[in-house]
Amino acid sequence: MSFVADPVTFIIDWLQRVLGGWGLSSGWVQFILFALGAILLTVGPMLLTVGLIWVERKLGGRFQDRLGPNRVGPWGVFQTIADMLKIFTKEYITPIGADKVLYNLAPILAVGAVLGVWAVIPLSSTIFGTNINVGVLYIMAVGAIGELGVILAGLGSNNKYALLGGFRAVAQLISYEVPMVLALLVPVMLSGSMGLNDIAGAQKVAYVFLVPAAALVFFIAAIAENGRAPFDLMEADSEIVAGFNIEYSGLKFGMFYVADFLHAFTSALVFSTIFLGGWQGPGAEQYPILGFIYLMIKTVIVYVFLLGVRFTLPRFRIDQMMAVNWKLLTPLAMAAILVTAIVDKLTPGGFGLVRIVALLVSNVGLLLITNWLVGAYVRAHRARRQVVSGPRTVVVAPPKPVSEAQEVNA
Amino acid sequence: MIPLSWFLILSAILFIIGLFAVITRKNSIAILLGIELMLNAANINIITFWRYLYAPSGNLDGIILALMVFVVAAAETAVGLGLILSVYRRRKTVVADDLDTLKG
Amino acid sequence: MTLMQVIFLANALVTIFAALMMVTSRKLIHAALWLVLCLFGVAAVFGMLEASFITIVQIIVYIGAIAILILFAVMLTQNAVDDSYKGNRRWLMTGLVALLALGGTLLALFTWPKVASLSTALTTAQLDIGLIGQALVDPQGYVIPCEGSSLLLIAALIGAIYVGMERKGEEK
Amino acid sequence: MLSLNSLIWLIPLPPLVAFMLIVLLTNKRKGLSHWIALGGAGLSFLVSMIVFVKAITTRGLAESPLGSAINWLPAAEKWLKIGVVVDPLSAVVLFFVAWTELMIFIYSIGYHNYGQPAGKEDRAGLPPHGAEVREHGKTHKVPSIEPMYARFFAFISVFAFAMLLLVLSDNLLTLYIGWEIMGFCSYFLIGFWYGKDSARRAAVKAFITTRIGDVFMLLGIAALYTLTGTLNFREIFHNPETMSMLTNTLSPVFHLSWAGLIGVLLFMGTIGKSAQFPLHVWLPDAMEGPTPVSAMIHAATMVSAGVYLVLRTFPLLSAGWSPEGALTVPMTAMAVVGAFTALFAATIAVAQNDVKRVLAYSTISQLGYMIAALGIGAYTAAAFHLVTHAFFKALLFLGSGSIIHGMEHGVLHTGEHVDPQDMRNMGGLRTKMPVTFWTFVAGGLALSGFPLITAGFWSKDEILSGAFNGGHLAVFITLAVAALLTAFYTARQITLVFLGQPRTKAAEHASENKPVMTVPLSILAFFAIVIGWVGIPKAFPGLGHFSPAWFQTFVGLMLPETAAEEGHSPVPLLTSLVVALGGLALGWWVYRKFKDAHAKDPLEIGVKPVFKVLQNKYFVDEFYQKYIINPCLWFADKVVYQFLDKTVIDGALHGIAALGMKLGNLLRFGFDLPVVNGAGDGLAGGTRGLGGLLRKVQTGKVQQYMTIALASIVVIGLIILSFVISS
Amino acid sequence: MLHEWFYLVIFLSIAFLLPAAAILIAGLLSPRKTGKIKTSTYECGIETVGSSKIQFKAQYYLFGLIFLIFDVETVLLFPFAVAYQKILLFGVIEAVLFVLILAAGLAYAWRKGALDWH
Repeated sequence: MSFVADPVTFIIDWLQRVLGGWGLSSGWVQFILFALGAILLTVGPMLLTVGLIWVERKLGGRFQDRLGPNRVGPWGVFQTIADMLKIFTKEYITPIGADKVLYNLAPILAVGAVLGVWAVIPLSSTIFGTNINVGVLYIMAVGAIGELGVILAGLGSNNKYALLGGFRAVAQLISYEVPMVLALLVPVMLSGSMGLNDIAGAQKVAYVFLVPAAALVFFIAAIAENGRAPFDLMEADSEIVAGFNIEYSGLKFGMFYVADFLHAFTSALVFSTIFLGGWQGPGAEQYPILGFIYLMIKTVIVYVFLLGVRFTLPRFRIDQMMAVNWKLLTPLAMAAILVTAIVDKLTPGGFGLVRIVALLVSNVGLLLITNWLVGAYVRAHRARRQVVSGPRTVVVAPPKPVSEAQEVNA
Repeated sequence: MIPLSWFLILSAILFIIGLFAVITRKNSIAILLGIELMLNAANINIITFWRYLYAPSGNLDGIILALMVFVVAAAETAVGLGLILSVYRRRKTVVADDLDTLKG
Repeated sequence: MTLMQVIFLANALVTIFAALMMVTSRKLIHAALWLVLCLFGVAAVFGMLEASFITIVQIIVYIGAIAILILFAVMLTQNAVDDSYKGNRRWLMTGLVALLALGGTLLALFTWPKVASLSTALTTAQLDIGLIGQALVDPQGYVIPCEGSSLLLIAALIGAIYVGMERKGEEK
Repeated sequence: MLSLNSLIWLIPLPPLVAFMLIVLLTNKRKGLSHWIALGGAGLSFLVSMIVFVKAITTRGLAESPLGSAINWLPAAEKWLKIGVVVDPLSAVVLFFVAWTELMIFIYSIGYHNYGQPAGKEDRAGLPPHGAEVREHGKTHKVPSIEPMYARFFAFISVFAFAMLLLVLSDNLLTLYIGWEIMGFCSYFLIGFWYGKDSARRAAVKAFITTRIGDVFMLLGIAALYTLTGTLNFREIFHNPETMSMLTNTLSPVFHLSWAGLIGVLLFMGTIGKSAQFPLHVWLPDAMEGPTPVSAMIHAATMVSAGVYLVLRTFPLLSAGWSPEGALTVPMTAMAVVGAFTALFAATIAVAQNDVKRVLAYSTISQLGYMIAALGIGAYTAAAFHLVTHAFFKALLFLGSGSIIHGMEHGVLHTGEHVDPQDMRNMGGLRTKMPVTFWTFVAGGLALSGFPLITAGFWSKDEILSGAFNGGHLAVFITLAVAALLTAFYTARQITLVFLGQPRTKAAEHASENKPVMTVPLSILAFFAIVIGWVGIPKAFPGLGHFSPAWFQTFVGLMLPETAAEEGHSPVPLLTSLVVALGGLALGWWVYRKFKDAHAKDPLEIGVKPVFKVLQNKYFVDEFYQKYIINPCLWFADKVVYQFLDKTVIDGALHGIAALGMKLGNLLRFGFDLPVVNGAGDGLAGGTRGLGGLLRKVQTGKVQQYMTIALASIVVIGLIILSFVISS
Repeated sequence: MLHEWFYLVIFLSIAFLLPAAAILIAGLLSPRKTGKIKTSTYECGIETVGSSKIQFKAQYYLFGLIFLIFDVETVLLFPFAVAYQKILLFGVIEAVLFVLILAAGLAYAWRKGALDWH
């Protein structure tokens, strides 16, 4: 295997030979290699985040018809570096009565959890952190640790609003984890294994085209998990003063910020691995490095789409958000599982056209039905409320078509 | 390799600590914590026995039992906390000793 | 002392320390968090026993769901008086009884013949999660516990909701 | 099917049916009741006449008597049979019983003033006092009807049934049953007017004295049954080996043979029933009852039943006796008792003033005659006398009833308070009551034995000749003297009642009774005369060889082995003539000048102390009262009641009760309270204590339960462990 | 099998150490002037009102509860999903039944109004 096709494995073999030469025991060699790999996969994303922040602010501006950062360096490229330096030198203000251990542990957990995901993502057919056979569940577990971090932040910073914000955030996170996980079930069913590498490898045809319903649910849940865009209630200024990270300052606050941005990119990465076939692409097997490039392209596309959603849709109210999750996404996810389970079993195996079409049709059908149901529910809901106001002789202007988002919370 | 006894010792210790917590703690949620700990100790035992005695023969009883323990633990915590909260809502107390209306 | 044994001992120490702290910590939140740490320790033990599925489930279910639920409960009943275990009078006596029990179990343990048996390597085939999946749904296998657990879950759900929900009557 | 034998059953039953009907249904309607009674008596009379005629015409009636028997009581493996039999003896007795009872039934209709108005103050239980009748302006008292009219007829019907049953029964048991029913009826009829205290006492007296006799009789019957296993006359008397067994085996009592002993016992029954010497006291007092009853009891049935018993069981009594040989013990007893009673009763009769009491004593003496005749073996003579006596005695009694009835009429008429039964208040009634006079004279002459024409002469003569010929001179003399006295008091009675002038106004107003009373009297008078001619003995000089002596031959069949030998001496004939005519003349002569109702009796003037004794019936009643009744009462009161009942039995009971109480208390306080209650309470207390103890464990604190559970698990674990380690 | 978990342990420890190190360095670099006002709890600049312990509504518990039940459900479903290709239609129906039962649970919660955030 030449360096070009698969540089990473080439380097690993080379290193092994070098360290072996130094007379270290194989255990230690293994340890060093693992450590090196781990460092690469943790520092890489941290640095990547810097670029991401810039991209996000630039694109955000563009979406909202404004320039975005362009002062520091060409097109404002060094803007984030400047921010980073600033943040590094900011003073740590820890509120009195705050629980030292929890207060400080929270940001670490938040970032650690997001970084943890990178361990299992197969960057290319050969390059991956580790292909444990419970990969998908590992992602869920790491997600749980992230929630824990949020709770610690809320509890630690002896602040009523922080506490309330923290718990609200956790409530949102755990609610949206349910549809996400249910959606993940479908690709696992199709690919027959939980290891992300196997899932990516099994996607001769990207699962988005096979089970679009599950993909949609996962995508929406992922956005909610990040606490971004329509679901960014956590640090929404209008609600509870920046949520749980009120009392944080300096780099601790920065860490939350990094976690936030990195989480967005990571979920895009996971989405593309699981639903877009990850490193799948023409010639990916022969040249693993190609797989990595394909993965990056897909992830960027999904990331951009994420940002699109973030900068266009207005913020959900908390009860609407909960309602969307429990009354729309979870039932939809369950329905998706049931439909795919039954349909896939009825159609012949392999990636035959029949199976693909059947699955596609069933999922699209499911989506249409849900859309119709939601419409009916909203009409019924509004009709009932309409009656409540009852007949009043006062001349009433014709009722404006009220969209679901603007409903004022009773 | 780690002999079987070490695991059992660890689970015994954890179990006893859990038991101690259940008996001495006044707050009923603390009691629940103790119960959780005891359940975990039991789980360790189950998996240990599965791993050392039954895994080579491909028998999956241990795993399934462990899963069941998880399900039961989850259900128990859910209902337990529900009860504690409703008691708290009505009696404004979660101290186990206050709830002694069944006194003989 | 192989590496594994060292790791096991370290992990065991951490877990036991966490458990003790959980029991003795005054504030309930700390107790809950110590429990979380303890659960991580237990997950590590499962990892050492090569029950990968159980490890990950432990983390997801216990830490991911139950711990959070407990934290919620703690927060919901925060106004209740914080209890200090020192205050109640029986801890010394129960402590002794507990130790006695521990001694008894350990004694029983050592009388058991297979106590010192060592583990044998497992083939990857045996570790495949699919086997569990098949077993769970296979009528000869464990379909009854599986369906039973679903019934248990729904029962718990309905029960907890019924008990937990504030009824109109008694918002005080 | 109604063969003659089964017809016999019909004789006794109609009166019983009549009794049932009267008692149950028609006791409210007097007329209907007496017709039913009459019907019953009439029917049995008719059937008995038919049977009598048949019996007379059949040859060899003794060997094969008419009759039938049915199984009655299952006795061991064979049945005890009862049945009816008509042989020469019972035929003859049946004849006179049927006739007399019918006459009495007819007579009593008149006697109880049927058709008269009911008295105002008449109450059941007391004789009627007469009724006020308003006829064309003036009220005068008229005899009122008997309030318990139907009851009277019911009882006499039962009485008739009993007598017929006794006569016809072929075994001792039914005979005894009839005997007892008659005793029962006598009690009722004597005590008919139970309102009167004297009637009640007389009834009790009659019943008890006859009872004493009956007890011994029952002993005899029982002995007979145990020995022979049967009570049927034919099976015993015509069975040679049972007869020889009875005569030869000695009974434990006085070395009497069994036959002798049973004979004596049965004879005692007769003494009681036929009022012989020791037990005669009840008969005179039986006059308390209405006259037809007295007639019934003392003439036709009751007393003759006793004699009939002896006649029926004569072979047993005379077992081992032959005309020449010595008399058997029972026969000597009979002879002695009979003769003595005859004389004894005759003497008392002479001193009596009550018209019925004289007849009572005369009955006792005549019965004495019959018993004495049987005692000396004059079987046919006794039977013949029984028949003739029944007729003229019934006649005399009904006559006296008619006299009393007439006198009552007079008393009611004059309102004079005088005893209608006392002969001294009467006199000169022959013009007032001619029919009663003539029939009464016929009866009197028959009783005293007026020669040739009256039946009494022939039967008494037979007895006297039997006594004389049999060589029993003592018996012959006493009977002769008795005959003299009989004639005397009969004449006395006739002269006092009928001859002379009426001594009281009531006597003047006495009037003749209605034909319903006088017709039976005349019929009986006819029989009193005619019946004698049937039994004229062949040995009688003159008429003897003409008469067929039918009676002797007919009744003689009963005792084939003792052919009646003919006595040839004229002495008994002469004595009877002398005695009869002398007595009559003497009686008439003494009492023809008796004018004053309150004057002393000529005899009294003559032999005052003797008269006084006779009047008071030799003070026998007083003697009994003092020496038998009072001791018994004393014994009953003091010994049985005071001592036995009070002290012994009550004492024992009280002792037992006291003991029980003590024991109860002892148990209660000794065992029940301390032990049983104690245990119960202890248990309850214990459980409550335990409960209290356990309650402490239930603290309600969950953690405490957990600690206890843990502690127990540890303990158990250690124990098990110790076992595991040790093994 | 073990070396995979080994790798993960190392990876996670590094993942947690990196931000810790960063914070530590920032801590060293940043000035430290604590003032009473500065360290008081931040109430949008105004004085804090009431105790920091506030009464929570029951929804938190309910949502936590439902999440717990569905979390356990999903965990149990994963082995089925993994073995999905290998099992027959019968197994699938059982899994479907499993999901339907819990869907019923969700319907109950929905009907009882436990899912609304009020």
